[in-house]
Amino acid sequence: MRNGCLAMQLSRDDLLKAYRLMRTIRVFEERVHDEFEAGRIPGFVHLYAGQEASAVGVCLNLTDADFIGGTHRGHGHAIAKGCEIGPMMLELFARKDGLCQGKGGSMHIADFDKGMMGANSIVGAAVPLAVGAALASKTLRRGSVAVPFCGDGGANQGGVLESLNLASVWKLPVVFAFEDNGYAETTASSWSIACKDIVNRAAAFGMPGVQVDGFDFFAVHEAASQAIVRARAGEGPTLLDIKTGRFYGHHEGDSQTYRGKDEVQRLRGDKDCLSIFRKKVMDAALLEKKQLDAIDGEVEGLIEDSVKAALRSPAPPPEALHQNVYVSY
Amino acid sequence: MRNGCLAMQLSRDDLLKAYRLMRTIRVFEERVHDEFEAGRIPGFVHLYAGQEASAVGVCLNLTDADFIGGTHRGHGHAIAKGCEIGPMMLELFARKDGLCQGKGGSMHIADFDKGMMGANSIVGAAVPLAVGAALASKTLRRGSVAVPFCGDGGANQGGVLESLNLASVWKLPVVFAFEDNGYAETTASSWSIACKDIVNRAAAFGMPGVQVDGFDFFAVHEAASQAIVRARAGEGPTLLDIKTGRFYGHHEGDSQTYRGKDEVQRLRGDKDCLSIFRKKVMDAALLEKKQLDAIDGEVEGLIEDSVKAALRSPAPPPEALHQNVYVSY
Amino acid sequence: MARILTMRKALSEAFRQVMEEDPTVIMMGEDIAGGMGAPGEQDAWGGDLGITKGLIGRFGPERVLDTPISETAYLGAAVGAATAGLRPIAELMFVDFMGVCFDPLLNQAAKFRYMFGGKTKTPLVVRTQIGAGFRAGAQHSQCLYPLFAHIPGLKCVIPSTAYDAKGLMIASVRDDDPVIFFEHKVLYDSVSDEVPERPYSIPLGEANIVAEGDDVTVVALGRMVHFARTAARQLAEERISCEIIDPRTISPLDEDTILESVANTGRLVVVDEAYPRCGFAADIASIVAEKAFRDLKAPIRKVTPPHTPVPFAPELEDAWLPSPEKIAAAVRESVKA
Amino acid sequence: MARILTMRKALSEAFRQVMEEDPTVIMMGEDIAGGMGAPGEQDAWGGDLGITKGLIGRFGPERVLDTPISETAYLGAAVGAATAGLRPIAELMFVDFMGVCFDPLLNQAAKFRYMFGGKTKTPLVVRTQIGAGFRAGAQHSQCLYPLFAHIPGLKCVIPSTAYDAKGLMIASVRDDDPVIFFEHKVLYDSVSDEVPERPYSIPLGEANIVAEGDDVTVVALGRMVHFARTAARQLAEERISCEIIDPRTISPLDEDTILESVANTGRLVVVDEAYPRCGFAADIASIVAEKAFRDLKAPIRKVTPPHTPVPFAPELEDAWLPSPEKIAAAVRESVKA
Ligand SMILES: Cc1ncc(C[n+]2csc(CCOP(=O)(O)OP(=O)(O)O)c2C)c(N)n1
Ligand SMILES: Cc1ncc(C[n+]2csc(CCOP(=O)(O)OP(=O)(O)O)c2C)c(N)n1
Ligand SMILES: [Mg+2]
Ligand SMILES: [Mg+2]
Repeated sequence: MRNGCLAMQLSRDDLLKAYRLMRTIRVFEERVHDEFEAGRIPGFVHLYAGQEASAVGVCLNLTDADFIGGTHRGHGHAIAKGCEIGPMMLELFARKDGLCQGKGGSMHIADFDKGMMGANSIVGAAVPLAVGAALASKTLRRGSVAVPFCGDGGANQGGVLESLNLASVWKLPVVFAFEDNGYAETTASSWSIACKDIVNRAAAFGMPGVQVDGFDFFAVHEAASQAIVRARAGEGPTLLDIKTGRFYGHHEGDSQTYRGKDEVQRLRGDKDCLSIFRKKVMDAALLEKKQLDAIDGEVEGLIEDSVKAALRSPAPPPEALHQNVYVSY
Repeated sequence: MRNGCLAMQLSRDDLLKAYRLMRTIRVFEERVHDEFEAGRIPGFVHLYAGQEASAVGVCLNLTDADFIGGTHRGHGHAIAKGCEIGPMMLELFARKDGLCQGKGGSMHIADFDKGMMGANSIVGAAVPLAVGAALASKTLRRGSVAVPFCGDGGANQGGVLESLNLASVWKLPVVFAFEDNGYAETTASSWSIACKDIVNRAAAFGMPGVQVDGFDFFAVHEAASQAIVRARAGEGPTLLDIKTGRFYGHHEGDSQTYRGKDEVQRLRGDKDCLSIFRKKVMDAALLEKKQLDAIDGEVEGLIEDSVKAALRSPAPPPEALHQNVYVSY
Repeated sequence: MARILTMRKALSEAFRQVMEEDPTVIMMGEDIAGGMGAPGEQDAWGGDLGITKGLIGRFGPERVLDTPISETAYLGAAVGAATAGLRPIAELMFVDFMGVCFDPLLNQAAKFRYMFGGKTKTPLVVRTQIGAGFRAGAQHSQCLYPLFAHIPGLKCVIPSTAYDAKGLMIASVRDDDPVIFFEHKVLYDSVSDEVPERPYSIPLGEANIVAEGDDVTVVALGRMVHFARTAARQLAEERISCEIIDPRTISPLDEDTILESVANTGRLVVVDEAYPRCGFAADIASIVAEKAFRDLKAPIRKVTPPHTPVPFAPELEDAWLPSPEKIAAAVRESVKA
Repeated sequence: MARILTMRKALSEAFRQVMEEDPTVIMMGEDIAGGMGAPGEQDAWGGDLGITKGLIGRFGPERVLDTPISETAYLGAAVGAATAGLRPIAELMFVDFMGVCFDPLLNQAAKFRYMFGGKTKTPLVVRTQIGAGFRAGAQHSQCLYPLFAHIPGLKCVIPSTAYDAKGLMIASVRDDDPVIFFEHKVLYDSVSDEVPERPYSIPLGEANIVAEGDDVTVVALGRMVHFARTAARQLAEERISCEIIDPRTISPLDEDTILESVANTGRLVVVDEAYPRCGFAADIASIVAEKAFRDLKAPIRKVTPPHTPVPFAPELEDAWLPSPEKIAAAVRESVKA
């Protein structure tokens, strides 16, 4: 498993940006947890808290011209890729001005202008979609890359496995970011993945595979950076096996009895990517505590405002029911 | 690549049986080729000639209680698994007394009493079906195994890749027999399989993989035998990567311009599994030429008779149109 | 004394009873027990809505099999196992996921018996959740049963009551054909009625006359049966009497009961939650327009969602669904016409 | 002078022209060129029936992409590419293979525009072979377009002539929605008619009145249009005049043309090669039974195959299919009723 060598080519601005994004995801998710419990968010909700270093470590290497494909656990991917918090929160609250006009919801947040191809509630479905975005990039010589995110459970889905092969055969600029958070719903990845680790599948599809500590932003960032450079250079796809863990249940409402005693507590204690990040950058004197604390405060305010706005905003109008099913008619 | 160590535990009867089956497939296919050209066989036909050592090498290890799943190129699998030639030929000719009453045809020959779960014209579809037969065997403690056959093209199908994982997770008595004949239609397997060989996929799904020379009956038989013993012992699935080649086009009517100059001629010359078998058993003085020749003669007669019967036989009656779509009603 | 169960409980009881009566019945699906390989509790979920909870404890992991997320592989395996001596009940968590695994049903299970000249049977039940109402969005709220009913060789069952759910499930498991069993997610806990304790079966292909009436025949399925009853109560006050027919199975379909009712009422309203085009409402309407045309006194009315995906926002999802009000309006139009 | 082309040639010409006019149009599919990685000829097949032959030579391997047998991956990639600036034409060799790859169409392409609040368009064409007649058996002879027409968000095109095939293909490629384009395998070479050389497009959602007539409206698609014309010629001798309508696209559907015709004739026969239950014939029948009921003078007749898989034996396959004789019989019954 690859550990992150600290800092590398990252500027202080980058570090601040990374921390802000990770903190934004964390606070967003914790607030969504509360709002869901309070009955103010409808539908199915899957929280990304705990996995922030994965989405941010990958996406900090990308621009708006690059694409990512998300999963049902998609808030983190969306935020890391630059989707705006306000419209995202409005979307979760099913409001007219939500990022998808209230017609998508938590599992279907998309923003193509930011290269976010959508959270997706069909496990594995975003993987071939992102392969297609990479194909478009190659055909149109855009120099951009595509990163499909996929869980450990999704790693057993046929369309995902096919996509690994296809991206290799077509030599596309894709980085497959598998997030192994230990579970697919209640099912342990050690049980459902018949080989030892997802990384062991890379060779079967003719590409390099790299396993990384997904709690360490620097580890993820470095591995992703190398894979993305390789992809941009036209050298084909890479598989990342990012070992991570979720702080909440599979979805909101999950009693999580399948998890080990203290498992979540230990995760939150020892494996909090935010604490790990803070410690690393402060120990290395790259950032100061007060800079980090200031971000924490700003993020709290941002999320608070977004919820307030959501509570005030109108539902979609009745005519939205019939709009946008086809381009015309 | 594993080569066959001659003979092993095979009795002379076994050797005669193996030769008879391989020769039967060969003559069957050559005759079907002619009958198709003459316009007497309707539909799509894919010939197995050239690959006989694969089906027979595997199936000689099986009994009627074991299952196989076939492909669109399924005549060889069916014959090797013990389906009767007469009803098979009737089926190809679309006759009432065909193995499937004339309602299946070349791509859908099945005989569940013989453990032949059907040729299948959906690439890869038989693989999960056979996994299910293995599950039934395990659940009912029958001690039987299941062998899905699948081409190199089928090895890129999602359902096939999923099945490898599932069989491992459930630790089922399955032997995955991949027949890499170099092409999926016109597409070279060296292009479509992004890793070097199909055998390199075994590790990705937590099972042993063995590559064998598919022109050598003994190589196939030995590898299959070991895998089947392992499966029967409850030790889980194995992947076989059988390197072989077809003597005819993808389907009848294929101009085969994508193949190398003399490629087929060289195959027929150097890689004819029947010649190789004859040479081996005669060199080792296990069988005599006249025994082999006698079989050749008998097989010719058998095939000739089956065609004559087919030409005389009636088509299915009109009422068959409505029969057997549901068990009742 | 009446034994009132929810549809959830009725189904759980059916599963227990069919597994007790026949050792070849097995179950499979994602997290139908839960906790495989995990450090904590086994049988942690019993399916994502808890419907199969307790079965693994009773019947063991050889008969209650959790699966990886590999629907093609395990549904295909269920089909294969059905031809090899088992009677699998396979769960597809949401019908919306058929997109990743239709082939084992479309081209395999559905066609085996016919294509192989009667050589095999495929006693398989695939059970799956359908329906809108949970604000689950476009990919978790569909009905899609018309896609299965279109395929010859598949039987399609859609229960509307706890009593029917149990009896139809038992019949489906005992049936020698592949049956797709559609469970409306809203009904699991919202519906309860009298359910006998003993195992009983309801024949596939027999409609239920939910309410007798003379003015209009209303055909509805699943959750829509309840909406139709609400509408009928309202209409009764307006002296319009509805005969409500729940076909319960749409393939095979009990045409006779529908045609006889229309012969009496002369009017037909079909209510359905599936998309309208090439859907169930169209199917019933076309059968009546062909076979009972002379009985009809008014245009056939269909009450379905608009031809759009299911929207997420509660206000839109509610507007998308048929409602008792829309049904009542259609009935009134039919009576006036 | 009339330029007569087969449907095969008309489609090939359409592909060349759309790829010339728009550099973002790409093609993908299994062996659509052929010979990838093989020692012999490249572009060895040009698709399994040769329809796409020559394109890779003209447009290069970056715009004409052969694929491994991985329909989910490459159709999913086509959908993704469509949201990212390309206009892919993806071939699914036979519609029967939808079972392994329905999700990218069912839950992705069809729903994006709606579910994302209009945020993206998905200009994609999936072309696929349909139909019986080749003795190809149960898994290679289906129509299945009702399954796609049932899904809101997908457009469905089924041409019956060479002229229509070219114009509808060009329109489909230029369209900003996902279009499924169904090509009847029997028609490629059996149909030829006048086709202008210039690129032209036929709007999706406009029916074609194939023949005008007063006694009965006959609605038919694809190969069935030709059967209907044969029947109509026979019926003309019996002084029964048929108006034959070919909707050409079933989603969107030109209801008005059908309803106007029925308003004139008062009689409807729908002919379809797809399975009957929840099928296209049912769909049209139900629309007319709802919206033109008062115009109808006789029961609606449907002429479809029986609800069974497609049998292999030629005698059975021919009996399975609708035929001019069956159509004529249905029309006679309609006129007599
Ligand atoms: C095709 C499909 N199968 C099953 C599901 C139900 N489901 C939703 S999330 C999930 C688990 C996914 O696990 P994983 O890929 O590890 O992602 P994680 O939830 O851990 O982020 C399942 C089974 C689905 N949505 N789509
Ligand atoms: C799902 C599916 N995709 C595509 C096809 C069309 N097709 C039939 S055979 C074939 C090639 C199969 O190649 P391989 O698996 O190597 O088997 P071989 O023909 O070499 O025996 C293709 C693409 C099909 N029948 N089913
Ligand atoms: Mg996971
Ligand atoms: Mg091959």
